[in-house]
Amino acid sequence: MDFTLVLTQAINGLQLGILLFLLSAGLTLTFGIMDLINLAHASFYMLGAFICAAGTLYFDSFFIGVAIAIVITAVLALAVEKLVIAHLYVRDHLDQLLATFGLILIADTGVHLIWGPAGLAIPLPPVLQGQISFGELVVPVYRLVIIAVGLLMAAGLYWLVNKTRAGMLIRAGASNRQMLSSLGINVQVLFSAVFVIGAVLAGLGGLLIAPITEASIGMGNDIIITAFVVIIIGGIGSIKGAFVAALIIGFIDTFGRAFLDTLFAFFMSVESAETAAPAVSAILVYVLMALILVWRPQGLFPPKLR
Amino acid sequence: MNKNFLIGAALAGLCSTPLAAHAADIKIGFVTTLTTGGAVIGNDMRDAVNLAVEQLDSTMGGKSFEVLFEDDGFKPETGKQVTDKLIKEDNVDIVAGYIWSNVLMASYKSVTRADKIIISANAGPSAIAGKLCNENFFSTSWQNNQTPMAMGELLNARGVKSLYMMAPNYAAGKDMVAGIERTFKGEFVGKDLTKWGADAQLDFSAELAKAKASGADGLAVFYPGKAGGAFIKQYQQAGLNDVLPLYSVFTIDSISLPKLQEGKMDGILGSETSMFWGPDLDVPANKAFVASFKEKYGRYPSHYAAQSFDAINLIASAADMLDGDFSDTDKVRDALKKADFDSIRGDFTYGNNHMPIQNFYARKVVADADGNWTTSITKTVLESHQDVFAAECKL
Amino acid sequence: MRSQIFHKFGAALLLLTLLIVPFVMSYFGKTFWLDIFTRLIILSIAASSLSLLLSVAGLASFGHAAYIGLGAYAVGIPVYFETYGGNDFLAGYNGWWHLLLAVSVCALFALVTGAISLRTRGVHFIMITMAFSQMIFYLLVSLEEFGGDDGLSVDLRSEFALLDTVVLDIEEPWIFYLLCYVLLLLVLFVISRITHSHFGRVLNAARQNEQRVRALGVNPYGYRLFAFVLAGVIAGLSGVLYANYAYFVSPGMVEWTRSGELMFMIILGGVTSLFGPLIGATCFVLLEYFLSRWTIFWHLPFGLLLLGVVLFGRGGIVGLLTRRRRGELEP
Amino acid sequence: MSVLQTNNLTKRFGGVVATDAVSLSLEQGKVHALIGPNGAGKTTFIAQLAGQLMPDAGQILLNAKDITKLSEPERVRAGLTRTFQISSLFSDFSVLENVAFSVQARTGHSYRFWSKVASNARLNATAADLLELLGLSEKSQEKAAALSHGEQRQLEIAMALATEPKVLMLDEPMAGMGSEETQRLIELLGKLKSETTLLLVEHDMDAVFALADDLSVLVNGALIASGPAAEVRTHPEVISAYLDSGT
Repeated sequence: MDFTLVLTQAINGLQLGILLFLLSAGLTLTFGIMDLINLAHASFYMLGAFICAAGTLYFDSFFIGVAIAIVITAVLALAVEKLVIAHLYVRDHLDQLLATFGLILIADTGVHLIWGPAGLAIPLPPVLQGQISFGELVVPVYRLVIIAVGLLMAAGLYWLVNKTRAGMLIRAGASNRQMLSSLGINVQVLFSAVFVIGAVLAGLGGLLIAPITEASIGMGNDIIITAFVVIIIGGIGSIKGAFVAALIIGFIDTFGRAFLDTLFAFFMSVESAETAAPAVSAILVYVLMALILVWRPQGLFPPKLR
Repeated sequence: MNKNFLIGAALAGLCSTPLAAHAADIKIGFVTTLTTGGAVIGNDMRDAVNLAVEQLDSTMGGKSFEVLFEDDGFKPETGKQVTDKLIKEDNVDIVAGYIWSNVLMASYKSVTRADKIIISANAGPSAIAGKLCNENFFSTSWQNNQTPMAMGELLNARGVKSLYMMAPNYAAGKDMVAGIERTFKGEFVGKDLTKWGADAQLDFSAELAKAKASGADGLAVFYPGKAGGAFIKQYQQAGLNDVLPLYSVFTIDSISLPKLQEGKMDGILGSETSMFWGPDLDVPANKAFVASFKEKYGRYPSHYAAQSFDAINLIASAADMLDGDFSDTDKVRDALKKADFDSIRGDFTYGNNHMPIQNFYARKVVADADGNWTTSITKTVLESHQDVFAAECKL
Repeated sequence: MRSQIFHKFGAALLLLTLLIVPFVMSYFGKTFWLDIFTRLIILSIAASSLSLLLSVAGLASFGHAAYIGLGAYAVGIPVYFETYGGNDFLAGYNGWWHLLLAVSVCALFALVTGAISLRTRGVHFIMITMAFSQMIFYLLVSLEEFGGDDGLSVDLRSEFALLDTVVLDIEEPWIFYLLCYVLLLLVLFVISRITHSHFGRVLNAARQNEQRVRALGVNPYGYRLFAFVLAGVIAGLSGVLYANYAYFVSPGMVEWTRSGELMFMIILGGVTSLFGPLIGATCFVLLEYFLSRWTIFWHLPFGLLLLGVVLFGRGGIVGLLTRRRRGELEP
Repeated sequence: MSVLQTNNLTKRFGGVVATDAVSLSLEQGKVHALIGPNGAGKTTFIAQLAGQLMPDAGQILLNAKDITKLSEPERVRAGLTRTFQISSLFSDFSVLENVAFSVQARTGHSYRFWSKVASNARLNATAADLLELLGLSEKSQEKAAALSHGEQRQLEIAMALATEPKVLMLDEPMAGMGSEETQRLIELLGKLKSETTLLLVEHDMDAVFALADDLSVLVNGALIASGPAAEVRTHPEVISAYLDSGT
């Protein structure tokens, strides 16, 4: 097997992992702290992409588009939190699933009404186009940008959660919810803040991938389930777990797609290998989750109890 | 009490309104995708149908007609449900439309079982052209394999010796791959079938990396709808346009080109594709169609639009022959089989399986006189071509 | 007591309506209503089977659509082989054969995945059941011979031979409807008996307080597993009916959103009532029908409704009705 | 004769030793009280006996049979039942159903799918007897959640008794009860000991001294004294470590 190819795929896997992490970080926090299953997280991923695309096309600048998208996503997230989500914290998981699925339908149709069904493409500024070569290895600059931004966000979150007072509260909340109110913390404000941070990270993920795949209706709905798999594998409420699991899933998915058919071709016909491989690589992620749940029901890095 | 009464009244209202509106003599059902990303195609088809209705002044064979649009939601099951509804509730005379092979496969029996005619304005799966062919099925498009077979010939003509192929993992995708394999004489160095459907794969980085590493002379792809745009961007971003020339079928069309132009994807200028039709095809009916479409909607029609436009005109030709009487399906079938109308592709005939026997052309992506990107026909690749599955059809 | 009588009366009225309306509508030439109601009944069977897990046992299985898919393919594959040749062992139009296949495959799948899933709790259970149904989804996608992604047409409906001579002609839509209707009654009856049996009480108790059930000497695992298998088998039955109804099977039947829809039906109807899933499925199907006729953007009002039901309509429709009754009885 | 016996039972949570090599023996037909300050590890100890927690080391014997490896339900079926410090009921069930289910749990498997359990006369009659015994007859049709705190404590015991335990472990049964209710419960438990051996964890010293035949004192996870109640209460270490500060 070609080493350069493996390396290229590793970078692709890393990029997918980073993206999954941006989506999962907010999901795992809202889940861990507020005990909220939020499918509508997918909608912020989509909205981030669409708002960024609209901003980019209007102002003819990707960077302005990004700035606008982050601000508007945050405002929208705050509004949704106040209007809907805040009423769901005390409900059981089923109610949350249904209500946030309703939000997805509303967001998808809303986007269709505003921007039409076609989706929006985001033109990249020349700085971010082009490739960098490391010897044999040629990598599009923009993919490196995604990876860099994602790592930066991961580092930022690490700092926020582990080195600040707010982070202390977040960690406390993730392992023991009652403790927060007994500490006299304004739980409402903390919840809103966590929700908005999570939504903005998801939006950031969406707008980062959009220049590659375009912003399209329901783009988050496909990846949100994978993001849930990530937080289950990583351990609900754990940023570190989400990061590790996102990278694992990113690599498994990418390498599965890239090399599984070659692997299968050793012991079945090329024809069957070509059709079986995509299905099997899609299943791999779920098999991994099932195995981990059986082996460690709390995931790889559950937040420490008490 | 009051509340219940209101709900009852509201339900009754919902029941009756749509029914009261149907007063035309001839009803045509048109199933396409109006929601999800696939709606890009569906809207183009609907626009073309509406243009045809307008040009016919809602009359065919001396009778008034109307077209009832239904949304398949990009799902075979939904497509089947709305087809059933058109047949059983709206009592349409003919059903047309169908972008996706899988939606068509799920739905066509609902129509043929009721002994009505179904006209595909796009999908052309191999099964329905061959083994499962049905006398009540007609197509105004092509059999899935034909366009890629033309592509295979084009690749031979361009001297491509080794080829990498990518297509989505569904019926049409596999048909496309099979089509190229039938005619391409060089070597296949790799092939990827990617995930398709509601959660289709849109990040092709892994596959493009493989394609590049394969050292092929050319890359042949099939990515209809929104996946096409995504694919082209990544192709360009990966800097492949200098290394690995792109040959595409149903990927670059009038729907994706404006967006690609907006996104400054100039790497695709000059890339080639194969098709039974092109906006600049020199046929009077086509010139008129493209001009009126551009005038009404301010953009080039896609082949989806052209096929839908043809579908309505095909039906109109049958209505003219039968004085608008669609009650006898045998007569309707015979009339349709003549294909006696001014098609946007020029004259063509129907084979035994009711698939058109027609020419296929090579098209190149160029900028037109106004600077808008479009495609231009460069050569005829296949002449009066009949699909290979016609031999398997027992009609 | 009075509200219980009201409940029974309402249920009887609903069942009667379901029996009469499609025939009245067909009589007036609206034969499509028979289709709508057939679908509604089949989905009610599936939702009822899920409610045995969700409402009685408190197990939020998010992969219930997998069983509908398996049941449907248990019809699709034998019919395909019979029509186009191939595997002689599986091939056949015999409905009893389809049922046997569906029941055994669903029971086996439920037994294996249930044994694993039931080791987990809460959201982990939700996710692992979803994971297993995703595996079935991708498995069906990879079955290229049976159409892969595109699914498989079912050319002829199953043949149900009663005795030696009489064959139930379910190609006839109204006979098929009556078959589905009778099966729904049967399923509701069975679920009702089970809910109120010794077995059902264990499930119910374990939902309320698992710790105490164990402290009283009962390990709920086996009971839950049995319920899981039973619910899977009933959902498989609905899958057999669905394939016959649609003349079509596809992996799309197993998508996670379909499992979500089943849950929605139960919650919309009300989790505390035996007839909740039936009411929920009825509303769901009719809403989908009327809203989608009204606008292609029907997901917007539908989504708002979902939000509304969850935020304001606790206890679903049954909850709304009985609450109002109670209000009238106790001024 | 010893009914329930532990040998060097040990449980650690990280660095903290919650149960420190406890060896305890319960005599047939006696009330054995286990006392100790808050956080001494009483509930952890009970949880290990009941099988909710698995000990890191040591042995549990019930009627000389090793039950250390048995699961919680298996231990109950072997005759070792517990009650909970915070009432653990089925809140949607009626009071009668709570007890009837507990009877059902004892009377073999419940893979019976058809007959209506609510109209099973045998279960209901046994349950009604137990409610009578605990003075809850009048409340039998109420939802368990609607009972007062004291009534819930009584229901808690009725449910445990329904399993017909050989050894009954009561985790602070009197907690939060009024003095009248406490008095009645003391009487009841006194009557029970002819059939059932009791392990009583309790803070109410009056109740302990009224009932206990034997007494063990747990401090920081370790047993500092164990023996006949009269002897242990005069044990100097116990007085200094616990009884002094406790009362």
